[in-house]
Amino acid sequence: MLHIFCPHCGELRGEEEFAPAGQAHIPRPLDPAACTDEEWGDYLFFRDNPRGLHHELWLHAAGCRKYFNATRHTISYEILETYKIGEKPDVTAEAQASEKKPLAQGATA
Amino acid sequence: MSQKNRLPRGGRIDRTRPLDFTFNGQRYQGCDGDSLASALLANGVDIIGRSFKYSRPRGIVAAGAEEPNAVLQIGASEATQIPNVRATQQALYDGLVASSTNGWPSVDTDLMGILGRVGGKLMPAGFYYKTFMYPSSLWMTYEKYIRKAAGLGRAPLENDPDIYDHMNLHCDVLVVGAGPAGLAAALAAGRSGARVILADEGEAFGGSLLDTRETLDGKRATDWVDQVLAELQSLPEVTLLPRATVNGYHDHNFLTIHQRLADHLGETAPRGAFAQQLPRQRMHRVRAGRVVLATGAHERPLVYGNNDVPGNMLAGAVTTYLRRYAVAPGKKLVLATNNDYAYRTALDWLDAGLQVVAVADVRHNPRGSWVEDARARGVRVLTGCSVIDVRGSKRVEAARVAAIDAVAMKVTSPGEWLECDLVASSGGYSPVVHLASHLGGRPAWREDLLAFVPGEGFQKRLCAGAVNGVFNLGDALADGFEAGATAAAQIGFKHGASELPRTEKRVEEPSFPLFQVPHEKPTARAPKQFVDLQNDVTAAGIEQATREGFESVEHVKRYTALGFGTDQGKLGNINGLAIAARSLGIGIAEMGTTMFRPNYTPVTFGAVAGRHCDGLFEPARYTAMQAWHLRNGAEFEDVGQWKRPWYFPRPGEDIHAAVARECRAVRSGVGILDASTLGKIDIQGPDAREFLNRIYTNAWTKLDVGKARYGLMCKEDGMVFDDGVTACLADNHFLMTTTTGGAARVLQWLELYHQTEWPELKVYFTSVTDHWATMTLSGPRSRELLSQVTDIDLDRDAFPFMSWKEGLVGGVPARVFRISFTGELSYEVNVQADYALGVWEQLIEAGKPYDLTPYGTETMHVLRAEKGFIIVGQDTDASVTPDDLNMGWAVGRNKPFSWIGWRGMNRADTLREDRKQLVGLKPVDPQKVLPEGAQLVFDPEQSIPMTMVGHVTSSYMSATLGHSFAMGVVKGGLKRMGERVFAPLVDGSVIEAEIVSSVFYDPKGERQNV
Amino acid sequence: MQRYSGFGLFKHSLSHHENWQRMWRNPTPKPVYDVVIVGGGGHGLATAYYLAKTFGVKNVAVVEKGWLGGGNTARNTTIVRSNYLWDESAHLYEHAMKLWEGLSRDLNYNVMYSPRGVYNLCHTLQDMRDAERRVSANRLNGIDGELLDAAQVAAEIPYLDCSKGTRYPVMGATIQRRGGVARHDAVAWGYARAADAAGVDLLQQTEVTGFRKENGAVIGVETNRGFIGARRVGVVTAGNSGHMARLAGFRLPIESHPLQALVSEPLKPIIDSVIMSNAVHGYISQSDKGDLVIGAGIDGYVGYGQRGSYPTIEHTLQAIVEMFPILSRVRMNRQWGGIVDTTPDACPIISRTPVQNLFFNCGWGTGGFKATPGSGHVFAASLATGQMHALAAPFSIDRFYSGALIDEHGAAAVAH
Amino acid sequence: MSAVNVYEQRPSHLDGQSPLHHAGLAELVGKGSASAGIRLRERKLLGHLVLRGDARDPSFAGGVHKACGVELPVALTLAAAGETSLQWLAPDEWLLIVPQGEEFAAEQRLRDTLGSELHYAVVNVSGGQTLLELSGENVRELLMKSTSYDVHPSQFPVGKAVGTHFAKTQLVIRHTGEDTWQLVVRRSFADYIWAWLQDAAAEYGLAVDA
Ligand SMILES: Cc1cc2nc3c(=O)[nH]c(=O)nc-3n(C[C@H](O)[C@H](O)[C@H](O)COP(=O)(O)OP(=O)(O)OC[C@H]3O[C@@H](n4cnc5c(N)ncnc54)[C@H](O)[C@@H]3O)c2cc1C
Ligand SMILES: NC(=O)c1ccc[n+]([C@@H]2O[C@H](COP(=O)([O-])OP(=O)(O)OC[C@H]3O[C@@H](n4cnc5c(N)ncnc54)[C@H](O)[C@@H]3O)[C@@H](O)[C@H]2O)c1
Ligand SMILES: Cc1cc2nc3c(=O)[nH]c(=O)nc-3n(C[C@H](O)[C@H](O)[C@H](O)COP(=O)(O)O)c2cc1C
Ligand SMILES: [Zn+2]
Repeated sequence: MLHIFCPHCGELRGEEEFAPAGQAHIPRPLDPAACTDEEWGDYLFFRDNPRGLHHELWLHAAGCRKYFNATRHTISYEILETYKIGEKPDVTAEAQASEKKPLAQGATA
Repeated sequence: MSQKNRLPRGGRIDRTRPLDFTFNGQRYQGCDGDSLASALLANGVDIIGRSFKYSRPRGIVAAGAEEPNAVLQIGASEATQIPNVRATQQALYDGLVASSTNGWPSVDTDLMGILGRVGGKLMPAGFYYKTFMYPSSLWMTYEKYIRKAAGLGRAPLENDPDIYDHMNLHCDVLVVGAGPAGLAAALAAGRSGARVILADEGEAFGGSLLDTRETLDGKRATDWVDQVLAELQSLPEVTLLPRATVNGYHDHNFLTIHQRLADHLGETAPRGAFAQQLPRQRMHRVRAGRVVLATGAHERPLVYGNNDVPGNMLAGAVTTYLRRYAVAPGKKLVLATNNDYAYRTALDWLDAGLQVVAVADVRHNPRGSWVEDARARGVRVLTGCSVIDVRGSKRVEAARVAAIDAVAMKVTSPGEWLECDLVASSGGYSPVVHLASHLGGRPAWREDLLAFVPGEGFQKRLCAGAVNGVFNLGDALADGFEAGATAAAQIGFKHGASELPRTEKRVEEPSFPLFQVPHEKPTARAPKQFVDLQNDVTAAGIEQATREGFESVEHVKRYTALGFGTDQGKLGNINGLAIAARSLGIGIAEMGTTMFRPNYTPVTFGAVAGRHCDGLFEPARYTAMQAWHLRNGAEFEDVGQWKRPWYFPRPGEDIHAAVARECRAVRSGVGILDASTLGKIDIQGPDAREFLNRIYTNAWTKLDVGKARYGLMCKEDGMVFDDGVTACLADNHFLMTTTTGGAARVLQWLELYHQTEWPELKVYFTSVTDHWATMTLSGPRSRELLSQVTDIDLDRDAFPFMSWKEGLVGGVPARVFRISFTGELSYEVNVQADYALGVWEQLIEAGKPYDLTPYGTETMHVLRAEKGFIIVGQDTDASVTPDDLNMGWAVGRNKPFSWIGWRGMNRADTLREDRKQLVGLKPVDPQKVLPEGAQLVFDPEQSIPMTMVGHVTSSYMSATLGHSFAMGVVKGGLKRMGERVFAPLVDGSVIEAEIVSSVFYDPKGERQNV
Repeated sequence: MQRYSGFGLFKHSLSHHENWQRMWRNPTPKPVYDVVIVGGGGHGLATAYYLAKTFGVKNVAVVEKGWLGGGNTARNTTIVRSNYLWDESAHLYEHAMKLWEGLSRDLNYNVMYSPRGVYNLCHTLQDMRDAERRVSANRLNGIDGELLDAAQVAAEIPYLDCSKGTRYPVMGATIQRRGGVARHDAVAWGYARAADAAGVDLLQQTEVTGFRKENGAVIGVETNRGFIGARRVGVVTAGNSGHMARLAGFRLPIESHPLQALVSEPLKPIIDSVIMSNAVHGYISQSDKGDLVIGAGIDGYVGYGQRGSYPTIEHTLQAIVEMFPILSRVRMNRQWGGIVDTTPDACPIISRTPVQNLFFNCGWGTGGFKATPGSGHVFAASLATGQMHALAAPFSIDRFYSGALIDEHGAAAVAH
Repeated sequence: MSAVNVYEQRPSHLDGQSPLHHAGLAELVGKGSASAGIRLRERKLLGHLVLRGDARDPSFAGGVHKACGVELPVALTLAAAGETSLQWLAPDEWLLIVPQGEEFAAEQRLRDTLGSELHYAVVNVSGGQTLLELSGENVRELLMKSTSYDVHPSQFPVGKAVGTHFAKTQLVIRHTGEDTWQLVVRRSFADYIWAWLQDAAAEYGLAVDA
């Protein structure tokens, strides 16, 4: 069971208090009407789904009812940071790649 | 019967407290402090069960969690049956009833055993994949017999009288295992002031110290244990959990501990001080800052011929039975070993006054202290030898000891048969790396120790003692103390100095790798050498698997069932993979282990479920009028978590009669509905209107204060996902209603868009679902009735349709909305929920002259359907757009902002003209009610598979219309008015219906607007 | 291929089972294949088998990064049924069901397909409507299905708590009697053995790390054992499909989630069918070994750890005890997780991709085991001809642009 | 006309029924064991208001302080003055609890003080929730059975208040005194919570206080 730091409440809470809400940083197109079917389909359905660092949206459903972002490793499930909506992640796959950090262990598949 | 194997002295049992129990119908006696296994051994019970596949007699092998054979059914009554209890881990209690799980007619004379001997040859690993294919129709018959033969114990057939609960624990340091390493760790962490939990699955704390012959500070090791426990008990932040198995290590240092509170006491848990049932077991859900794993090591048996005959045991288990339980499971011992540590069993055996026939040590020149001690006491030590075969059918009669070349896998001497009744073996020690590996961390092989130790872990954990490969007692104590101190320090707690007890000085020599003992014959022809006793997996089976191409350790496991049993391979896995590695010509490290998963040992379903069952399975939500509904005989419908009155039957009425009566009452008089469950969201802020514009499909710019409007909500894909009426309370203030089931979803949806997309919009949303209770008065006489109890001017011009007013209803401040879901003149009265029951009762009272009829959701559904009003989720699924519902009127095509849903409903597929569209369906036979869900076709004569063109979404008999009617979606239906569709039913009949407008009643809407 | 039979077992017993042949070879990769299948799960192996056996394409390799059948195939709860709602999926799953019915003989390998019946319990009025809708659609599609009322359910499923006192009383159920279970491992091994016999190279411990492309078309795969050329590539990697798409340079409408299951200790027969409940949220069957095989829903976040969250297990067992109170004293032996590739409409993607000659078969999510033979068959047909098989065509990626989704969500109960 | 609708929703002369009215707590008073480890009391029919606004805006924070007599509490805390308490729920959300019948005045006071320029919201939710007060020596155990939130005093001192998971639902736990805790329970869940609490408390003995 994950232990997640809510950046609004300022403390770690059990996963049961949260609801995952999918990939983060997918802004709604400013002018949907101008999107082609491809662009709109891409916005609606297509996801990064990475093995590794993932920026995702969570809702502190039982706590402050606020959404926030988390950078989580999808194999080790380690959460490297959480940050508020509108903020940018400090930890990214690109940054890690340049540091050449190995994948967290526990990779089984 | 006498306890013939009970030693006269010693052990941690209370001879003054005899306990009666039965096994396979026989009555026996044991002592307080016994495990079920030790009590059986004390009574000389050899055969404990029959093996799974070959039905061979089996006896007790181990003394702990690794026991594969002594897996018994216990329980004196039907309701208290527990299948597959490990006798080694079950404390004896008075009146315990146990039986074997296999063996017919009895374990001693088992007919299946004959079958096993004959048929066993036909049952190599994976045999079932190779046969029973012809004729395919017969597989189900074969399967029935296979199923009968398989399985161990049986489930009770009556409901459990016991309860189970959960406790959420938090600590700085969780120490798993209370052997020397764990006790030292807990001490170090506890003294630092940290919050510490110490859990051990045993009946007592102490681990290996409970039966060791080693001393601490020159005294019995258990004295030190008692002293440590006393100190730990005195520390306020230390929690001791006995009989508590840490069964799973989950992400982010979340662990579960399965504690057996009452299993040692009797059939069912006792009653507590307040006369209520205490929990039988408790699941602790622990979040730990640091975890110290001090789980020790399991001894491995050696794999030799007929090593499953009762009387073959682990060396360490023999010691445990002797020293802890004062039970001698035999008279004449042959010990086979590859290490020094096992010699203590020979010494213990001698101490008990029993005969050690010989020790067969595979090593050529063992010189360790214990070895020398044994020699000094006259023990015959045969070096370079091992036990290669055992004789005896129901009990060991002799063991053949021969010289072997363990590297070349050869027997190098003919050996000799040594008469004995007990063969103890030790093939080394496997650290209990289970918990350390639950999160995927792979254990690492250490050739120096001949053991897998915990691999790198990314969780915040430390390992100490034998699990860490630190086998020596003194070192284990130091390792434990260090780990406990480090764990606490990592959290920020300082510890004092260590003062650990003094241990004996001994010389201990390395062990020599031996897993499967060679035999003169090739493995496939040698006497059966069992690796996994529970699943009858033999060395030959493993070799066969590798020969057939199963080269991955996981393939070997799955093909042979190695480690699949209730012991999860604690006894056999390492031997099995060593055998597989050898037969593939690779190293053990390369072979690797199979995946370790929770549970460490099996956990009761009830304990995992906790109190979240029976009435507490899930919350049931009630409105403020629930007490009245109950008093007035309502039948309830589950809608989301709510219990809603479905209909209010009068004596003798079925649902149809009740609903027909309720419908008539609303259409001709007045009815009252509890509509409190509708979601209600208070929306405040200068941008509230703009927000509504974006989130609803229709336009909100022009809705005046005092007015209300129906709105449709779509997802970005253009599919309808909720609807409801929103009222403008003031310029910057709206009250939105949602469907009952959708309330939470919609609020979350609004928050999602506000928080992540449009934070610049000044608006706040607050749920007021529970604050307002809603009662709907509906029917032509509702105005008259309401006027009796309100000061609001109900005149049609003063209070027109789709508007709302504030005023007193029954003396309570109310907001009354003139909106209608039935098509009749209706008032939705909203009052603060604390006063709702009073208002409701006043309305009922005032309604008597009007024959005011309470109605439920079923009537509401009929009435709204007569009007063609949709119910989201019933008339829609996630593939229906507003246009499909013929509700294009609710789509603001000219709104400036590209609101949610607009782009989605303008995709290639959503623009198709022949989409399924919602229409009315009028059965040609007015008495026939189309089943809701029935599929529709244009041509009922076509052959199967038929081309389906839609389905019925809502369907009723209308008391008002005098005929049945329905709504449904039909391909291109809106352009097919007057055409026929057919519903071919399960019973072969076909209902024919005409496609009509979905508004069956009062199409002009005059009745609601009077 | 050494044929398997009862007589064969007897014959081999005379030589102490020392002469069983390998079920498959351990070949070294050829430089180039007509078709390379990435992923040696049930679907990939079935695809290879039908390619070689039915469609005459014999120069085929299956490239598997671990051991054959070690992905979701090894960890699923083995429910087989074909009672899907929408025509497109119903036809596809029914195609698979027909193949199941003759599969053991076709492969000469007992996959233990056991049509013991699959119940979907209904607990609300909407459940009942959905059930009627599904059964009605199934029957008109030629798929067996029945709708039972509460009394019939109580009579047919012993020990199920059908009393009115439960939180969500049972109102009825659907039953597909041809549905049931099969032995997951046997399916992978049976296909592997038969594919190998038909000439397919099964390359284990071979991980695809990239796709080599020329002019927008794939020409082979990079692996940890070097480059392997291919005229066509079919990717069948379930939970790892999103990752494979990234390697190929595009994205999919897929998220990979943990899905867990658990087994009890082995018991004497007590549950003789498959029982699933959406409202209470759990499902259960009993394997031939005697363990109760239990599962429920997915964890909500992306996860490649092959493990899920403990509260999910708790909720699942709460559901099981709620449905079968007698199981309260039974004990859970092992829990595990898989990585399921979920799509927005809970239907698979069998499709061409933006890369020419590169085909994907994925998105089976929580319910693809039952489709194994059908999926392999239609995918093989598509790979053999380059034209999508008629049953596969509706499952193209294009539907996520046009909007022609095949939404099985609402109708499928717990989708396994 | 004001941009928002402010409405006195409580009748002055009628008795209300709290969410646990049907449970008949009053009849249970004095019936529990004297040695009960858990004591429960419903603090019913109080005025509950949800307050929304921007805490960083001094005119909002100052206004609230002025109107309520309590300063806006920081995250996860509770501030009280007499019978009035103000609790942080979220960065832009607070729960104001005032004595029964004072909620309308409190809202008016807030609105008067905060004025009409500022963007904020005040919502009366008095009918939608109730306060259950738990005391006694086993309260912590009872809470540990119910929530995975850490209720150890070192982590959950007096004056802390958190929204969290509880049994199978969510609520707010407030630590109001050494041995006294409060649960803010939604009306429609009150029956479930009451059933849960009785069950969880059974082991320690439960007494109901008036
Ligand atoms: C717990 C659980 C329960 C389920 N229950 C059911 C059920 O009851 N009924 C049902 O019908 N379905 C069920 N499913 C779903 C079902 O298991 C899957 O849909 C199905 O097994 C998928 O088969 P597959 O062959 O596509 O995938 P897999 O068996 O996962 O095979 C994919 C293979 O691709 C390999 N691979 C991945 N990446 C690479 C690479 N880069 N290079 C080479 N190889 C690679 C993997 O190692 C794996 O072996 C369940 C799933 C789970 C997890
Ligand atoms: N010299 C050798 O070759 C050798 C080999 C093996 C063991 N030993 C002896 O083993 C001891 C090592 O001490 P130790 O403290 O590491 O181990 P230990 O075996 O004394 O204690 C381990 C404890 O952990 C408990 N445990 C295991 N898994 C658990 C779980 N999941 N949940 C709860 N409890 C669990 C066991 O019940 C046991 O009480 C020393 O006494 C040492 O002499 C020596
Ligand atoms: C249908 C089915 C039945 C299973 N039965 C058992 C069982 O009886 N005993 C057991 O230990 N594991 C059983 N397993 C679980 C496997 O041991 C293993 O956990 C699972 O295949 C996932 O692999 P992994 O744990 O190695 O990752 C079963 C798995 C499946 C899919
Ligand atoms: Zn928060």
